[in-house]
Amino acid sequence: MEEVKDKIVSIEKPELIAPPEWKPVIVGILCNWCSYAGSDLTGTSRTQYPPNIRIIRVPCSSRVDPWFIIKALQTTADGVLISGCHPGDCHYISGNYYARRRFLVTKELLKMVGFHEHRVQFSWVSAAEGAKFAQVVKKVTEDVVKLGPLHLYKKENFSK
Amino acid sequence: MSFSTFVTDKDGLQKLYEAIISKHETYAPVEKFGKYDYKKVSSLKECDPDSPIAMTMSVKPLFFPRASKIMKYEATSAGTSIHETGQDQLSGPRVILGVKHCDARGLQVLEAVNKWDYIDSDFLNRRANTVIFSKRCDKADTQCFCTSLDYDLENLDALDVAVVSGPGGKVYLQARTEKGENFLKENLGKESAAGSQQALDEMKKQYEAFAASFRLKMDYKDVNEKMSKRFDSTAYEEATRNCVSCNTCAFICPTCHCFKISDEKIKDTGVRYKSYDSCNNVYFTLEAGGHNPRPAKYRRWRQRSMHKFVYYKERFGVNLCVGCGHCAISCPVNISIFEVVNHVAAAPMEV
Amino acid sequence: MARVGVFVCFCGANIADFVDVPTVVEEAKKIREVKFAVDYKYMCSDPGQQMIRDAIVQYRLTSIVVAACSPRMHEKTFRKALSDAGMNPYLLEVANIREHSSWVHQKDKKAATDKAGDLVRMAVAKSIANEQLHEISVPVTKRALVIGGGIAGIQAALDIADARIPVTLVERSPSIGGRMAQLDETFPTLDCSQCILTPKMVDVASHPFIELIPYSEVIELDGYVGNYKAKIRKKASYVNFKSCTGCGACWQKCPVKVPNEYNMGIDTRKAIYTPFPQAVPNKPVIDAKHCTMLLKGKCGICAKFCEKGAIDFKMTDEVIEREIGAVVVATGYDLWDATPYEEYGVGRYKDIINSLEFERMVSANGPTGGLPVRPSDGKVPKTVVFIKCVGSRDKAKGIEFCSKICCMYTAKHAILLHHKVHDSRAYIFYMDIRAAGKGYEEFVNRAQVETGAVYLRGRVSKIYQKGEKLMVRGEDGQLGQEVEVEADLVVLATAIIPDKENPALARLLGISYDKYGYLSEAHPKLRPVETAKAGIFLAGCTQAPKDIPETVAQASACAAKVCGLFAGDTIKKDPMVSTVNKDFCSGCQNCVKVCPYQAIVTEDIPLGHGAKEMRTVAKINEGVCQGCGSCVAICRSMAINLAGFTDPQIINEIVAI
Amino acid sequence: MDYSKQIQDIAAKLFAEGKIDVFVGYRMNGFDDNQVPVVINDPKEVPALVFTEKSVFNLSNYLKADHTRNKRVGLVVKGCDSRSLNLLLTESQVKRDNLYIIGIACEGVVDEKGQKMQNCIECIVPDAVVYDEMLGSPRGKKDYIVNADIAGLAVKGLVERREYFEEIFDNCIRCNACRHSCPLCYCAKCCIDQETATIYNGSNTASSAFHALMTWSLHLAGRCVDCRNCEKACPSHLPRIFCINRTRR
Repeated sequence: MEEVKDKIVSIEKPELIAPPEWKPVIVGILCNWCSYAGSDLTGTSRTQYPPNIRIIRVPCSSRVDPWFIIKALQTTADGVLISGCHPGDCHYISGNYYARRRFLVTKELLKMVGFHEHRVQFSWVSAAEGAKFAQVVKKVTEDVVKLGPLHLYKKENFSK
Repeated sequence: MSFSTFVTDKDGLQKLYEAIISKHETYAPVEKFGKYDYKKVSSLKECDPDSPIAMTMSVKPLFFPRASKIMKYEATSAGTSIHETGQDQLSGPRVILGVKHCDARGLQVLEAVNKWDYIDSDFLNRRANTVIFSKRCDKADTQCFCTSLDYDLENLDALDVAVVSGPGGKVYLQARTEKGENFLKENLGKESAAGSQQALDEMKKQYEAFAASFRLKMDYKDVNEKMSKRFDSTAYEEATRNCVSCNTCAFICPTCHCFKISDEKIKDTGVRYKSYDSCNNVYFTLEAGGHNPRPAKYRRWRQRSMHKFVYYKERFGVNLCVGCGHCAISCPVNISIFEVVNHVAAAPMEV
Repeated sequence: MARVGVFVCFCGANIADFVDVPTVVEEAKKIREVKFAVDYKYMCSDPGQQMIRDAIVQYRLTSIVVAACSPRMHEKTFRKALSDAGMNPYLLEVANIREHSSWVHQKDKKAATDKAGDLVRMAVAKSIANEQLHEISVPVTKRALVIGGGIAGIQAALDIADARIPVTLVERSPSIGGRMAQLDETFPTLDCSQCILTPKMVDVASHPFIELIPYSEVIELDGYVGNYKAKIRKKASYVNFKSCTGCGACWQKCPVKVPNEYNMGIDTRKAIYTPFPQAVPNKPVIDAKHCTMLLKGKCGICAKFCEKGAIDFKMTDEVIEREIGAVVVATGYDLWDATPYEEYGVGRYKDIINSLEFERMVSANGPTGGLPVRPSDGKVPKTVVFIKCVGSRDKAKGIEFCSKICCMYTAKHAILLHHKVHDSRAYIFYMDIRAAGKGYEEFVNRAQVETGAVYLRGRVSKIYQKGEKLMVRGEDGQLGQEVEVEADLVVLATAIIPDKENPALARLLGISYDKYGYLSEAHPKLRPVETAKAGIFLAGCTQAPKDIPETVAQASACAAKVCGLFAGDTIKKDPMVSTVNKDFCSGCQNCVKVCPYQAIVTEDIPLGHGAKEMRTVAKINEGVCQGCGSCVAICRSMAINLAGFTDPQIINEIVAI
Repeated sequence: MDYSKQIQDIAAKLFAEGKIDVFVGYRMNGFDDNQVPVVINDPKEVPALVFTEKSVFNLSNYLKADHTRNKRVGLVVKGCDSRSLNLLLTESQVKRDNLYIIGIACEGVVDEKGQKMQNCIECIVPDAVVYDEMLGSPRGKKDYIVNADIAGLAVKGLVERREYFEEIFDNCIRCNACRHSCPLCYCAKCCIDQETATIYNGSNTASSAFHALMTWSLHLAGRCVDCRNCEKACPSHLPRIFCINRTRR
């Protein structure tokens, strides 16, 4: 048995350089009624975007518990994108307002403990904004590529 | 069998420590956020082997880590394969400086349970390959009561080398085990001389002065006997009413050894961990059916006190509590197990 | 252990051209829980669905993953296939490898294939945590409650009742009829308001499926769609309606005079009164605030003259309960109090009146017998100034919105004035003329041409008294100069605002309202009749300013919605709703605060098994819950979970990537 | 600031009148000049009660325990304690009718070394807000001062901050003392102890510490009252674990 030495190796430290074969993993959590429909529209209109995002469907952006974000960063993700309906357009009346407040807090906290703000991004994409969704994904992917891989605790333990 | 005693001075001790650190894998108390924890060191400057007992964490995690990987596995449709967790980084030959006597005793006490039905070879290996340098305290801390317990602190053989300060800046090094004797002989430089009868006398004097400095003293036999007869005493409830069940006492205790097993899995790969648990946690005894035999705080305290002072003694012949006082120091509301057991022992018998 | 079946679709060339489907299948087969994986050209086709059904039986699968198009497209199709095979349909997960992979990564087949593999792996991980869910069916009480007996409430009640559904119509005042009953003639056809309204009022009273409860208020509404329980307080009328014949002897003899609300306080009524001659029901009530018998214990004249002995001074308020399935809210509007317009001298000068007062004066059954008069001296005015947008479209003074109907009724007033006082002239100060509607523009033109009404585009800056006359100083925007009109009477087209009790009513019903007090519809375009709370609908000016045709249309729409809701014996509901684990609930009630549907209430449960002491925990009404998950994320104790999107499901997805 | 006598009198009176079942206050710890909380249900113990500037621990923490639930409790609250008590009241954890609150117009408490606590220097509302009886003269609201530690962190770069918190997570032993001593952590079963969370974070690794402390801070965001019970309880003396609590005050 070895003692657990989970040391955070942070990419926010400039000396770490991404290995050439590295591809970022971005977790996208989208609300069912606007952003997920928007991402479907992106597909239907064949707008191309980088293939690094993995999309998770939730009914409303207010369903997103901040610890999903923490969990994702801690386990599999290099970046997280949360997207919901535009403020005022929530299918569930006011869900995205709660979500917006919650994300502000989460983002501030993550920034405080030393994560780059581009690691976790939020956007509002409506069901009609297929092209916007592609742009958002492109931007998030580019931002995360610039930041490089996020080695947080788990990855070295679990790599095969 | 008697072992050698050497005499040197503070400079000599410093040089010895430096020599050890340069030659051997060495662990010593390192200060972080005002608290000393045992970490691997590469120079004497990083650490302080004379760290005050109240500010020093137990050495136990070097033998029984707070979290250790038991195994790593991969589960696919082809079956589950178990992987080695790699080299045990704590099992190699190493030296630990600045261990307190009580702390070392804790390791010795824990040997019993680790040798019991399941033999924890990791723990025993780590013990066998470690040379412990222990400095005898010059003065007791407010919460110390190591001299009141069932072991001979003066001639404790749980450690390998005892470091005792003498008058006039003298420092005595006394081997307490064969391992210590050999180690000292190998590593001691010319600045040390073999100790004489005078050295032993002075060490005795130091011990007497030390033993006289205790605030807390109790009659161990009496307490042990009375506690075993006062299981149903209401005194537990009275003494622990202000406990906040924060679990700190168990996590910093040098002899607590309860643990939990947990799996963490990503994709197909999982790791199984063994990590500390605490009997003060409400969920410690929660059974799968929903029944909890120890839902109330005083019951958990009773379990803790009885385990430390009665059960372990009954089973293995040694008292589990070593009287280090760490729990009382770290406790946010300063509950001392000393006070609790004495309160219970002093309580009238239940009819 | 879970046994998952994975079915990967080619979608013809749609997926297969850009994703290497066999590789995805091979990857899926490596997952421990996957016991069966296969690809097919069109999974949604009959043979494709048959493959799923067969595999469920053959491999004893416990959950199914279909990797195909978006779940928004075919989730229902595959769920059906599952239930056809005897499996719970909610054990299905769809991996969206078409919209999210093959169509958007057409240039990089390897990346698209990798991504499709990951999406399948995520879906498998999620499906392992899927639970069997069962459609919630909620029984329906087939009775509708209509709140408000104006034209909206009347229309809705009649339409619902005509479908042979019982209706309870609750009206606050002693008679139904509402604002429309106060109007003289209606634009743009100038047909008599009373003439078209009273037959409907009589219909309501005589309809076998309508229970009319006048002079009463809804004080409590519990429950959820299909299963509401309403408490209605019948205010004490002190008149036994059963024995009263409506002869009128009582109010003729009553000595107490009270300003008459129906005539906007221009004349008086008695303390025992029927609001207006055509009132339905045509039974008097005693106004307890003014009756000397009730106040001082002396008088009782009405009782003496009532041949039927219907007067009962000991009557008290009565609370009745009705079990209902749906609610139509039609509480109507009120006129905004123009007092903030100090420069107009509102309140100082008697000869400034509002449109409803004018409406009452020109009304044939009005206090002046149909002739407009000056309140100060009773003379018939020759020059009347109408000022539009008093309060409306004026952010600083009153209200930002347009009251919508003022342009039209002011034109109507100009015509009516001309009809009643032939030598009069109307001056109308306006900001814009908004006459969008069938025959509306023509109507405004008619007012201008036929009556010679002078339309002045501009705001009035000041009104002051000069002798008997009121001097109205304003701006003629078209000439670009100041004008002053010497007026006998000034009529203000004040903004219309929702009933002042709307916010209280909204809180009572658990629906939302805007800053003005208008009740909010569920969607401004696509669900203008529904509220966010299922089973509660809006009709008329309670939602926004409307004219009569629009109000009637919305009321009929409400009726259609209610009939639709009551078409079956039960209402089927998606089972993806929140549930509370009471053991973990700490009772902080944050969920109660965030729930947009008021679906969460609290209940007291024993502290422990058999304990006498109680603690409070949250309780979710699954009939009301719409499954947004706000409560799940706010719950610090993680005591709430949303079926179909539980924490384990989502975390499984995250760590499976 | 010494209200020992007054508090003893009030407690004795409350017991005598039968208004309370339990009294929560402070007593000397018996070996040096520091104090520990004491839970009294016997009027005989009343003379042991003290209150001075050494009365540090936030007593509202005891209201979440079983032995005070549904009982009539008398307790002493300072400004910060009062704030947490208010939260417990608004979040329906305690019933106001069950409490007899002795409010203190707090002049600030000192740590073991006798130095004024940092949170007392920065305290905006040092007086108790909700109380049945007030001791001392209220001093009213003070001006907001930006917390020195947070201000210090804010000027640091991202990398420095990251390294700083890495050290905190690495030194955390996951005893959860911070959580248990926090008066606002009253959940029936904490979310980080639940199966859903423990599947991935049951071990005492730094990774778990990251998860636990981050979740904790998110759950206390906007609620933390700056009593620093957590800091006092931490056996590793992790400084400023409360810091991450203070996001969006």
